[in-house]
Amino acid sequence: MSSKTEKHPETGTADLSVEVGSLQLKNPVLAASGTFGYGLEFQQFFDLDRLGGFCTKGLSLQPMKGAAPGRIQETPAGMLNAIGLENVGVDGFIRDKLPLLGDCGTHVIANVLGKSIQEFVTIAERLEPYPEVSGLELNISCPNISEGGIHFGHDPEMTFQVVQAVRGSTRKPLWVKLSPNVTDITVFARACEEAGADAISLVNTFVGMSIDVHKRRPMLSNVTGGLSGPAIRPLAVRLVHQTAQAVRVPVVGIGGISHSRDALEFLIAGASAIQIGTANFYDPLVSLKVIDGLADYCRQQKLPGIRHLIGTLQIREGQFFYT
Amino acid sequence: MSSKTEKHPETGTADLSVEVGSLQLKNPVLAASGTFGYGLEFQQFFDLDRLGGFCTKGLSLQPMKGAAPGRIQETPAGMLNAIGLENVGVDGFIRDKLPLLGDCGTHVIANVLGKSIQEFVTIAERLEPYPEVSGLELNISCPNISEGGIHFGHDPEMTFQVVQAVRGSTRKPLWVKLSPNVTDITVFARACEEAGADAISLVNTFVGMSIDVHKRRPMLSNVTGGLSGPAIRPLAVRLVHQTAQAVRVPVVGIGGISHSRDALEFLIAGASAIQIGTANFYDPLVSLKVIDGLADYCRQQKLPGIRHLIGTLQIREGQFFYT
Amino acid sequence: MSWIVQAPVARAESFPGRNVLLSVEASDIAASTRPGQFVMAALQQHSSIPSPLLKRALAVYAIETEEGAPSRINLLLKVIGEGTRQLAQARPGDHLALLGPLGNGFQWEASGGKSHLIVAGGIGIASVLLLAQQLRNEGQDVHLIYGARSGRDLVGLEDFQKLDMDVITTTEDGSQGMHGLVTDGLQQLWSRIDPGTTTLYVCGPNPMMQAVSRLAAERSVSCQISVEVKMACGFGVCLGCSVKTRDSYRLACTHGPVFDAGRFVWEESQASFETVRAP
Amino acid sequence: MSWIVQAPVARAESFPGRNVLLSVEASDIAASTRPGQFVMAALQQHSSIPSPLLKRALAVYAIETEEGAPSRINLLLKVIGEGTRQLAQARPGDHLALLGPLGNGFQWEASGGKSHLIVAGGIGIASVLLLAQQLRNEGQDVHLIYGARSGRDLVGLEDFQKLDMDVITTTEDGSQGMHGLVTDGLQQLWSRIDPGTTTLYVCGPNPMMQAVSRLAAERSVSCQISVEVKMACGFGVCLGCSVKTRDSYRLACTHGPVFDAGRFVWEESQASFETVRAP
Ligand SMILES: Cc1cc2nc3c(=O)[nH]c(=O)nc-3n(C[C@H](O)[C@H](O)[C@H](O)COP(=O)(O)OP(=O)(O)OC[C@H]3O[C@@H](n4cnc5c(N)ncnc54)[C@H](O)[C@@H]3O)c2cc1C
Ligand SMILES: Cc1cc2nc3c(=O)[nH]c(=O)nc-3n(C[C@H](O)[C@H](O)[C@H](O)COP(=O)(O)OP(=O)(O)OC[C@H]3O[C@@H](n4cnc5c(N)ncnc54)[C@H](O)[C@@H]3O)c2cc1C
Ligand SMILES: Cc1cc2nc3c(=O)[nH]c(=O)nc-3n(C[C@H](O)[C@H](O)[C@H](O)COP(=O)(O)O)c2cc1C
Ligand SMILES: Cc1cc2nc3c(=O)[nH]c(=O)nc-3n(C[C@H](O)[C@H](O)[C@H](O)COP(=O)(O)O)c2cc1C
Ligand code: FES
Ligand code: FES
Repeated sequence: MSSKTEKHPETGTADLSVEVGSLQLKNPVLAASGTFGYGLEFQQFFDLDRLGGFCTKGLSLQPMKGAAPGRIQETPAGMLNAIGLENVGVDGFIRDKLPLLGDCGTHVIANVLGKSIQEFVTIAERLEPYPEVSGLELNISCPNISEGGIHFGHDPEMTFQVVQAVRGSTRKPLWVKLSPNVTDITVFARACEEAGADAISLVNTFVGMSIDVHKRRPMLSNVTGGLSGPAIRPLAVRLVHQTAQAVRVPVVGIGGISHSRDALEFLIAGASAIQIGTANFYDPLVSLKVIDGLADYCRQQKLPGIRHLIGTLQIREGQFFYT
Repeated sequence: MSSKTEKHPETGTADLSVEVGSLQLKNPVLAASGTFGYGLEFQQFFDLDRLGGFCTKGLSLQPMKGAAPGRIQETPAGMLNAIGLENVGVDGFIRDKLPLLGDCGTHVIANVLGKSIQEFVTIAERLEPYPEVSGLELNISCPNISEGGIHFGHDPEMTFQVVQAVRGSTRKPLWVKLSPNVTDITVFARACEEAGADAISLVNTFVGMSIDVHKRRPMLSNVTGGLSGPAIRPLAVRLVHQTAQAVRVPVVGIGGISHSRDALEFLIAGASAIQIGTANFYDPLVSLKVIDGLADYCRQQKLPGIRHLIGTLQIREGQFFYT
Repeated sequence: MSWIVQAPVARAESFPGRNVLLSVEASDIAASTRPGQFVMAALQQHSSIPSPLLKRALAVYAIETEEGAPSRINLLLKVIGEGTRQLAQARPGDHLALLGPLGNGFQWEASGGKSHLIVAGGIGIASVLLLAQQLRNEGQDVHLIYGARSGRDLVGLEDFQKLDMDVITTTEDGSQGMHGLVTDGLQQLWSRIDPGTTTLYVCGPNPMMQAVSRLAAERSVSCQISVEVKMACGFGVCLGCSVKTRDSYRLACTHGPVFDAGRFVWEESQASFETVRAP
Repeated sequence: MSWIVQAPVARAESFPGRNVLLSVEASDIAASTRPGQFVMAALQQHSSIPSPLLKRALAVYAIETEEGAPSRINLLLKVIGEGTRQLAQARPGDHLALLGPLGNGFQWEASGGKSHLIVAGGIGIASVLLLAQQLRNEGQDVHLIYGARSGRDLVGLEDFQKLDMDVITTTEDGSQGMHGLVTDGLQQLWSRIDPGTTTLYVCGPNPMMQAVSRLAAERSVSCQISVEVKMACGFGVCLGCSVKTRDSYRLACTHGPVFDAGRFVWEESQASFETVRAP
């Protein structure tokens, strides 16, 4: 964390700080994995110390070249992606990216992905010595690779095992990012909690598909891809709310956030912090706008701090619920 | 079926007829349940005989007054609804609506909903004597009521039992409409097939939620609601494709269709027919436009008939698949 | 019978308080609209999926004639959120996608000897001009009490003044007319009215409509309210716009938007419309 | 270094063949764009969520100066689908949300004695004017072969003719210039070129670029292609725009959009861009 926290008087009057487990964030706004590169790409646009934090592109043990071309497709208020987890690998990240980030003044959360429990553990161990990495986010929910990823995320027992194993090999805050493509998300969230996770990040993308009707071929080389963007926000808000009711560990809300109002929905639903993904593509300054919007809201609503908003959704008695 | 089939020369040159099991449709475009009233409301806009068919609002054994006000909320490229299945009841439908429909020249599919297996059976029996009702669509997937509905749709064994029971009490074509809010849709589709369903309709709405950030209250009185509209199309196309691979009975594709291009995606993915829902609200003429667009496509692509398009998605070898 | 039309925008005027008046060519709708009815409207866009997705309900504010025949409808709107912001962008030459006329309008007796009290708050004024015009055409006794935050927000006032009727204005900041709320304006007439022969017609923010309804109930004055509810379709198929009356749930689009205030259950109807108007 | 700007539209001109030229005030971008670079662009909308959601990549076609300083960039676009249809609606006074300049442009040696052959198909012309201007400024030998379906589609032709350079046009319907494809036009020069001192710069539909690349490879002529790929971000973070080169996958937005044709693997890159241009 940097000493630059007090630099921005326009948000300075509202206390936006939150805690995600033991991690103190200057504000609840992080950039989501896979939409913010390794942070460096955004330094041309703003000072990273404005953010509560950011999650790196998913790091695997070996560098991955990713899926064949035909990786993205726009959809109504959203997009499908099947990047296939192209990344520089954990060692490449440590060697080539981390030094460049320097003291960037915000939390760097390493999003990690293994093909086996052992790989997850090894990646965590490699990152352990670097204090610049504030925490880990286990991606057990990527729909776009055949091994690892969603295989863990769709089996509560596997979920438990991988989280427990990594928990045993890192002292850093451990977040687990869940797949929304399941019948009951709370089963997985509880498995993570029991295995010692410090927070649950959700959601990752929803599995979808788009077809070129002239060629009668899938738009994506991977056939299916993950849907993200504003389109999924109502689904994500519901899953975050449901999960926040089911576990005691904090929830980090993700899915279709592009405005402070969207972020507020997640916080009120029970998220302790939020991540912005797809919106970074079409508006690289979106995070700053959301942060400013949260500060405005605090002032308007005379909230002593944004943390007082978390989980304050009022539900009247007799209202139906998760039927 | 009416004799008016040949009335529209502009689509007449392309053969749009399809079969859903034993049911012959003049074109693959139906209106989806809950978005087309009992058909009567649309007669002021066009002749119902233009359609391949339509599904009635879900019919319960007793009339239902529905959920408390606060039933809909717009979302990016979609909407949430929690109508709570307000409907006139099966007897009210037979008494007050069916006579008014008269010989409307298209297939009327009765969407039905019971709170128990016995209720489903009773409703089917009440409709059995009426030849004006071409088929039944069992709604075992409504996310907005606490009994029945999704309780059946989230348990493969219950799904099997309810379909088998209704199968034993009707000779009409029997479609089953599935919930998309499950980890593996194919388990449910196969249960329906084994129980004797003639077709699988999917998808119903995805469970979502929206929050009023000023009042910190749910936008919907029911707290959660079902997400529909263009936003969900990529998710629906994927589920239809996956299901069409898994069962031999026809699949009726639903979800976010508002253009002939969207309908084509579903047909290519493996749907034998499609239904249009939410788009009826913002463009009551959408079905006619989709039908015309399908005819244009057939001519442009020199297809002898739209049925030749069904399930023609080409997937290259080595492409990933439902990982 | 409702019409689906692509209506060319003939005129677009901006007024203070983020109010916009659109005049659109829609002769079929113009010829068949009764006071209190509305249309579902969206700006015709160039993308295949409209954004926002759903049309917005707008009262038919006025009807213009050409060579004696109804030809254009006027819509008066206040920019609140996505839908109205979109509509407010309309320029001459653009098209509105319209569906209408919709709903049941106000009800009144053509016979004389009655007194008609129209109470409008803010953009609620859009729903009551046709009513005032019709009543005045019939030579009836009409009063308008029109309240807004400030004088500059009293859009459309001249259209009523033209009708040679009694007009009381109230503003919250006292910049024009009475200083206070419409209920304060109403009090001024209240002692003089005959409950047996007077009808109230109310359109505006819910707290205001609720307050007026309560006053009317106290003296058993007949009172009609025109409510604003979120609507997806506007013609009775989505069942999304229900409100609670003493009889049962009712659809605001087909049974309403005008309801008998005495039979309206405010508490249970709130959720439908409390977020329609910005706070 | 790329700039994020809300750029006012100064001029919008329509041309036959659904082509539109937009001149927008963006001095930072104008001052720093090299030939072959592009911007990500969207029409500034009034809804909180843009529709379509993603910006579209557009080449910087030309740069206008004011009092000697670069002040405006010109974008030349052809309406294909949602994004370009939206952009084509831009009117003076509207704003474009721009991010740029982006990508690596064309590469050439400033030394003389070289021959530069620019080959453009259709709207591919938008990517090569700055290059031609720069080369002519340097006094180099430049030829353009420009093909389109029909003479009226040869948008921007005068801008090249102005540069006092050799221009060959081809049209598929024979309505202007040679009857045939750009490859036919190329054949005409082909026997006269010196493979050792000539460079080809190609932008257009993929089959055309592939055909030209093949010809170049046969005679070992150096050849650069500017490819069109679906892009979500344009600045290297989504990893969505990858194409295949002999080295590995490469991002079209940061490593490209200009690639060495000899190292480009067409077969595997297809899926990225085959649906960008309408069939
Ligand atoms: C019969 C009828 C007639 C009508 N006639 C007229 C008329 O003549 N003129 C007129 O101007 N209006 C009229 N209305 C109202 C009009 O239809 C619109 O509903 C209204 O103006 C708001 O729509 P909007 O799209 O502008 O706002 P919306 O986009 O629907 O937003 C409504 C409000 O909610 C806020 N909001 C959005 N998301 C959230 C969130 N998560 N938490 C908290 N707040 C949120 C928005 O910022 C905004 O303030 C009428 C309505 C009805 C039913
Ligand atoms: C570096 C670079 C520079 C560029 N420069 C320029 C330039 O200077 N000028 C220019 O005009 N363009 C340029 N382009 C191309 C431009 O960015 C757009 O991608 C292109 O014009 C199409 O975008 P669109 O939004 O109009 O179409 P899109 O909406 O993206 O649609 C593309 C096509 O797909 C079709 N389609 C949609 N859904 C389906 C489906 N399910 N099945 C089959 N077909 C479907 C659409 O109808 C359309 O024909 C450039 C691209 C790149 C990468
Ligand atoms: C192009 C792209 C790449 C992504 N890559 C990753 C990744 O490597 N690891 C991960 O956990 N999530 C990844 N995600 C998921 C996002 O972090 C986020 O969970 C999801 O997009 C939903 O948020 P949004 O709607 O704001 O985009 C990716 C998303 C996109 C769009
Ligand atoms: C307001 C509304 C009411 C609905 N009511 C029913 C219903 O009664 N029975 C049912 O099976 N599906 C119902 N549905 C689901 C639709 O039939 C359809 O499956 C879903 O909306 C997805 O399609 P769409 O995206 O085209 O709307 C309803 C949908 C909406 C939006
Ligand atoms: S708005 Fe759809 S039923 Fe009233
Ligand atoms: S467009 Fe996002 S990485 Fe190239």
